[in-house]
Amino acid sequence: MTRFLVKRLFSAVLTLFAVSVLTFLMFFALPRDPVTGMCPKNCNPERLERVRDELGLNDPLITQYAGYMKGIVTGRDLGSAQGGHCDAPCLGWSYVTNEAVSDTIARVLPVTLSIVIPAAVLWLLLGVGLGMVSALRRGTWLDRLAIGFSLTGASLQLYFVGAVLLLVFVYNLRLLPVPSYTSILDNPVKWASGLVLAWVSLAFLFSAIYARLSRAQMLETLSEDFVRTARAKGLAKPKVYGRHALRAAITPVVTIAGLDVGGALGGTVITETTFGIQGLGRTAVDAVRAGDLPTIMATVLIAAVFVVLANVLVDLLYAAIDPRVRLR
Amino acid sequence: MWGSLGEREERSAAEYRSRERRQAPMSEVSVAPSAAEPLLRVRGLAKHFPVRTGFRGQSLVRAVDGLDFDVRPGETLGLVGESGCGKTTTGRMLVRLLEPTAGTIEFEGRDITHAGRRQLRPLRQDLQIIFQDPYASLNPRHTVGRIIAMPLQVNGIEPPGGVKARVQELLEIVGLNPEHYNRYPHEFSGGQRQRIGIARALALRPKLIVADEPVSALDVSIQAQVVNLLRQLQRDLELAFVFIAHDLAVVRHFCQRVAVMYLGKIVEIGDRVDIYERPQHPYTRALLSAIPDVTKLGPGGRIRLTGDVPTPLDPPSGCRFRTRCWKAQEICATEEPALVSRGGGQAIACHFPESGPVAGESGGTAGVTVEEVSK
Amino acid sequence: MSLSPVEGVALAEIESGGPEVPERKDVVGRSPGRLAWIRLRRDRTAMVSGGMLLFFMLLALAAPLIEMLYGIGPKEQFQSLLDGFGMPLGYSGGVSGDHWFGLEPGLGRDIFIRLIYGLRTSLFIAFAAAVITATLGVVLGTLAGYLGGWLDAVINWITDLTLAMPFLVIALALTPTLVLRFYGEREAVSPAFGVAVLIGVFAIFGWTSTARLVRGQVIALREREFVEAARASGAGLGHMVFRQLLPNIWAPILVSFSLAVPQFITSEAALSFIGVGLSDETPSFGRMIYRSLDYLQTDPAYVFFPGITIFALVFAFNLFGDALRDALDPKSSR
Amino acid sequence: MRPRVVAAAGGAIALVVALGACSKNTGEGTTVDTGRTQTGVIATDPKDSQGPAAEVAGASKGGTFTIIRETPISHLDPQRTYSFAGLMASPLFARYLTTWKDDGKGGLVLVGDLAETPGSDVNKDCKVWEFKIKDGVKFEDGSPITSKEIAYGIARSFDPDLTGGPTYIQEWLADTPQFDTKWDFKKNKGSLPPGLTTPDEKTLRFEFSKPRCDLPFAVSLPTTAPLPPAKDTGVNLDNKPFSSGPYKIADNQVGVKLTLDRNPNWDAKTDPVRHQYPDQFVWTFGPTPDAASNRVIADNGPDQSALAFNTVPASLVAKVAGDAALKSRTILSPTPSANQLVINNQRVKDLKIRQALNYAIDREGLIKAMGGPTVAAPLTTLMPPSTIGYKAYDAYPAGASGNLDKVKELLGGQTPELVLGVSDGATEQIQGTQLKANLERAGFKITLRNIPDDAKLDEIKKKDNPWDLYIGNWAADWPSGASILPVLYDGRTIKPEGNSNQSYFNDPAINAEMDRILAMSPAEQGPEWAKLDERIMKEYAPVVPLFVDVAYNVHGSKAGGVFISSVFGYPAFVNAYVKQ
Repeated sequence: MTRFLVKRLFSAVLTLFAVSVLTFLMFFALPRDPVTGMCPKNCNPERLERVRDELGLNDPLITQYAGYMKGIVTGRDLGSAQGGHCDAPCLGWSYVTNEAVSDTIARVLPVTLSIVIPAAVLWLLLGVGLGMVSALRRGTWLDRLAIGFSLTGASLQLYFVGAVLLLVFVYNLRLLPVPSYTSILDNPVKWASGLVLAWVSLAFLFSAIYARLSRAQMLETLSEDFVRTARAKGLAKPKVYGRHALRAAITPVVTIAGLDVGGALGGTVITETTFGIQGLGRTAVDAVRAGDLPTIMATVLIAAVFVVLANVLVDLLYAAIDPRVRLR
Repeated sequence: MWGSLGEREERSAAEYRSRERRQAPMSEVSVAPSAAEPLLRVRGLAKHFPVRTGFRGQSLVRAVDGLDFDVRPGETLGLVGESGCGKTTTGRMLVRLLEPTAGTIEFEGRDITHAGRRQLRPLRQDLQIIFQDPYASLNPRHTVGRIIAMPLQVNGIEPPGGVKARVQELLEIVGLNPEHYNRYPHEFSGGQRQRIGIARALALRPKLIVADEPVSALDVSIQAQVVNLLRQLQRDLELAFVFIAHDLAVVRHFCQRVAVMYLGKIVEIGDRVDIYERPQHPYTRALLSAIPDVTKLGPGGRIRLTGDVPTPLDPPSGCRFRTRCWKAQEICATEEPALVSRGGGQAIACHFPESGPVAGESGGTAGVTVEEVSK
Repeated sequence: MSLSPVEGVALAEIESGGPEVPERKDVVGRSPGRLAWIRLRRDRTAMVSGGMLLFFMLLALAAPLIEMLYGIGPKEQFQSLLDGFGMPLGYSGGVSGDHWFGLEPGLGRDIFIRLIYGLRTSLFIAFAAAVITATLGVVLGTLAGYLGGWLDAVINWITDLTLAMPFLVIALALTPTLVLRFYGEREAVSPAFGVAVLIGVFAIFGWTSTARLVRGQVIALREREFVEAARASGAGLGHMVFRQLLPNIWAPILVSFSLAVPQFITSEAALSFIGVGLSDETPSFGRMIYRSLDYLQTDPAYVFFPGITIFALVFAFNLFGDALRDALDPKSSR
Repeated sequence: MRPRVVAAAGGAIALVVALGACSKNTGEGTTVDTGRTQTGVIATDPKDSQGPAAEVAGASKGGTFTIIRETPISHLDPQRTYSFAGLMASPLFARYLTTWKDDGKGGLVLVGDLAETPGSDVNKDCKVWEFKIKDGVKFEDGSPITSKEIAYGIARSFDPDLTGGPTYIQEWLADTPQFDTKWDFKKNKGSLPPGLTTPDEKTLRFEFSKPRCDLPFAVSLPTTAPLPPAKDTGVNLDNKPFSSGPYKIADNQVGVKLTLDRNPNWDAKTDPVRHQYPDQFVWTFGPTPDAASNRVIADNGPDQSALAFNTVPASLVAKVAGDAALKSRTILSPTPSANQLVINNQRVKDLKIRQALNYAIDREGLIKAMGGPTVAAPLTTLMPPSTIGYKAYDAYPAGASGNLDKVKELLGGQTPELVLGVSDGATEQIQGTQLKANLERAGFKITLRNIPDDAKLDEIKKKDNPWDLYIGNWAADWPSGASILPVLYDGRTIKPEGNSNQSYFNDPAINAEMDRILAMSPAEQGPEWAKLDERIMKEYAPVVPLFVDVAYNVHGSKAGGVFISSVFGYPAFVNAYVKQ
């Protein structure tokens, strides 16, 4: 177990390292100069060059990379153009928003968390619930309804659903306020009402996938010997389904859910764009467009951390749910 | 009867001890009758699987822990024992599906213990395996023809008259309709599938076939057909077999020599008649006594072994059987008994071997019938 | 009871030795694939959705022919049929006998023929990406699963890395970077290039799920006896993979392929939503839908036609994928 | 069973989509009047520069005025402010030496803001300028604003760390584009750049080595906003500038929301243009132009007193313009932002081809493709109509949709092959598609080459860029021909990169004429620029004028006082109020 964790964490760190190096290289392969965006209209080449020098963009790649990594670990001095000293973990200074990237992240990360976590709870409950019900009530109208729902959901796209929901509930019926983010600590009601459309549309699409998955899984489990045995032994239905079948059926769901949530935490660009909420995803996309290296690095790394962590967690959960799995 | 057995046992034990002193080391022990050059010669064969236990640490499962035996051309050697005693592991090592941890395997005098795929290639033709599960051992996506032709194809052999003719010939040999060449395994019954598996093993005209519980997954009524087929093939084609089974009756029907395994060791090896009629190791006796229709034992009747098989992770010291042996003494815990030849090709690993026949009356030829079993 | 009844009875029966299955006239067996096909043929849903897919594919393939018959090309503009704000005149976004699905606002191009060409682009991208990702996934998954050991560890790590890589950043960055590498500054970037880059992006990121699936399947199969039988016969890697393993996992691969295609179709659309993807010159679903969504209120027909088409296409794929799964694996019947 | 589900789902979508409309579009009522004539003067009467500004009819105090915009304001630090959003937000919390009194209908008067007058040309040679600072002007902490703080503000604009702002004053003072090396701000803190002096607390004096007649205009940019040295937080000032205007930064969630509260130390009596009606201004960032317009149209809750800063997108124009009830909630005005099909004169040297391009252009089709008259208005001149002294003309009458006969005649049977570079952004993609089709109809062979959106501007500013045609845009910093023609068509300014002269047009006669006009007094320059404009087009046709952007913004039912700035073409907030 400890051994597994150590091994897994080592591989995770290696992954993050590789991601950071690749992103860095990717950025410098881009035919885009972050500096030109900084002085519009009448900028002259000499001045651009000085700005590049000041930002260290003329240093060798390795020096720049080492500087960035050193900043994360020990903090570093960025020079007066970038807000002076930057404490560890220093994610750098954004060329575009003119603030420490850690401030940017501190602002947009809660937004993405607020979108993804409730949505994930919703889609898991809805998806797994629907899947279970339609598996247990196989062949009934309930089952058909659930299948129809999930197939429709799986065939629709978020921007489409989002646009229609916005039009109907916000612009036409005016039942909901315009989607926006308010901290849950400031005003939980506003927080919820501002994000509910994002949750619902995410949940609709994702739960469709989970309903399909958990239904299939449940059906397979129900036909397995141990469930039949348990039923034959006279265990009550809810007990069998609840304790035995559900547990077995949910294992693959957990895997996929973990990866989905991990991925979504890295940014839900389409959702954020559709509803006009500035989260991690849009910040990342904006940063790429603007050639804002420090912000690109930070958003990419955070997204990668979520994915990698989700992977580890899924493995652990998997072992917790299914004792047959041995952690190596 | 038991009394006389006891006497013989006393004597043999003494003899055994004196021999041990003279005839160390172990590997020098001749455990096979020294007739022709053996086809297969196995010495000190062992397989240890590393497993992780608990939160940390690694330990070894000693699945097979030092086997010595020979198989002569055309001979059938039965390998019997309870589940988990290492029979199957041994079988797989013989055909090199598993890499042995220690020991040597010689085939026709060549050491093949660690031979690579390329070096093994010529040997593959002489050394084949039949699997236990007739359902899992045939590729469901291939036609019977392809399955049987696979070894030919893999080894790039173009038999005279073509692959198809050879496959049909093989189908006929194993008693299947050659016209079924193009069918798929799922269209056959278990017995027929096992015949296909046998045909595949025969495709390369091997000299030795390792048959890993070839009939245990089959219906009782079918088992007989398959075993009889194997016996006939063995006679007709002069095949040698290593026949792995937990079913003593089948082994008795099929094998000329029998090796009894317990926890990764051979405890007794000898000719069929010797093993079945004069078993000397307590474990062999216990096994034989468990056969319901060989209950014409003397006093004591059926020997019931108490306790579970110890874990191969941590086998008992000394004699591995001592924890369940009714005759265990102190020495059994401290000293591991060596496999000692007792003439006539029989060898036992026991400090206190039994002697005398188990069931004299039932000796001779096969005696078990379906009617008897169903009692 | 489990004891063998071998002796005695057996001898009597061995001569008869006949197969337990009644003789059949046809000697050619039904392969599992054929059985699945038969099951698929019997499934009405599969036939309907399969028919739809076939229809879509025919439309896509026949695009130039349709253009000829329809008489309007995908780049032709009909701005005289637009009002001052660039909105199509007439009913429902300019639907008429000449323009079956109406006109695009602004540029005034014919929606029907652009849809047909868009279908062609999107289906091509999706199929190509699905083929490449499936191939990559199968190769890597098989190697990892079959050979195991350090190779497995490395491939697993690459899988994790790929999942952790920033898809959007790379998707955004790749096109301009590659265009500079491959094209002169005054050359028009051919639409095929944009298509190729998109396929490439999908290929880089899309293979992981197939690889994981295949790896799992291969690990399960690796210990099966028929695989060992081949190994005992001295089969090499090629034979093991192509003759023994792959034929047994093509069913799940096929299913995942059939579900990957609609995913790539929608991904193409999603990417153009954030500004990655093809230029306006190449008609594609993604760009059409992305542009049309803004007109949800002012020209619903413009949203409706591409929207319903992509929905129907993806829906048909999903239905067919499900049906295929059922047919290939009767256990998991719906 | 499942096919039925398909049908049902399809039906549901159809229903939702059809919610909008099913009526016939006959194309009536889709014309818009965007005409507007510009008059601009520099105030001669000091009274014009005195506060308070005239009350706005119907205005009332209180409420929160919300401005919704897709992307955040790039810089709030006045010395770094140059974007339109920044220029429109800045007056709320920063005051300058001069500013424009704008009636929103084209009537512009340049007045003193912190200065008592829009400057005095001491020797009447445009080389020495003096500004007297008003009494009673204060920062948000109540400390007085003197010439020292204004001078400090200008000095810090020399800091190479503080990129982004306009550089006119710096370059004029240093008399070189390399102003930041000529005078190093960091090494000379406490002193002032060469030529800038503060003889006393009330006086700010500029001395230039060359005539700089446009200085009164140049100091209307935020570069001249004051800052006490003690309050200079360097790059961090960008997130919380120190206010001298009617509002101060209360809270700034960068990229999300900027909240401005009243500044109690601002005195209306000193300010000729600003008001302090709403309690609060809130800028929110994030929603796309579509979403922002939809929100404001929905007129729900706080959005009732909101303005969508981005213009109504083409996709919603039909809805907004077609809804009579919305008419009172829209503002429509042409802007000074002029768009051209820029011809790279280094590559396309044949005047006939350039003229043929001018004849070939289908302005009506292009404007339709972009969304009609509320998005763009046709332009045939180099300078936009909002320029002081503007005179309309059409050197190459192409009609609404191009004069193909003239093109044929000029081309004489040849088919010029030209490469049109367009950004891969959505708008230019449509323009590129439209222009390609248009020009190919006329007999050209056009290759479209996509350029990454963010890189396009930098690329076409490079002297040796490889394209023949590209779409260019110029919005002047003040509505004088001096900030347009010399910037865009003076060939002597061409440098390897960062060119504003993107047509790379260079003609000695024209250059000399520009020098002549520049030496005139600002008031006399107007008609001369207009004449030069026509001459350049007639004789050289260096570009194809296409259109001016039209500002078409929608606001909530309770938002009032917003008008389109005649200088910049974006909504101005100095008069904004919330209806009670």
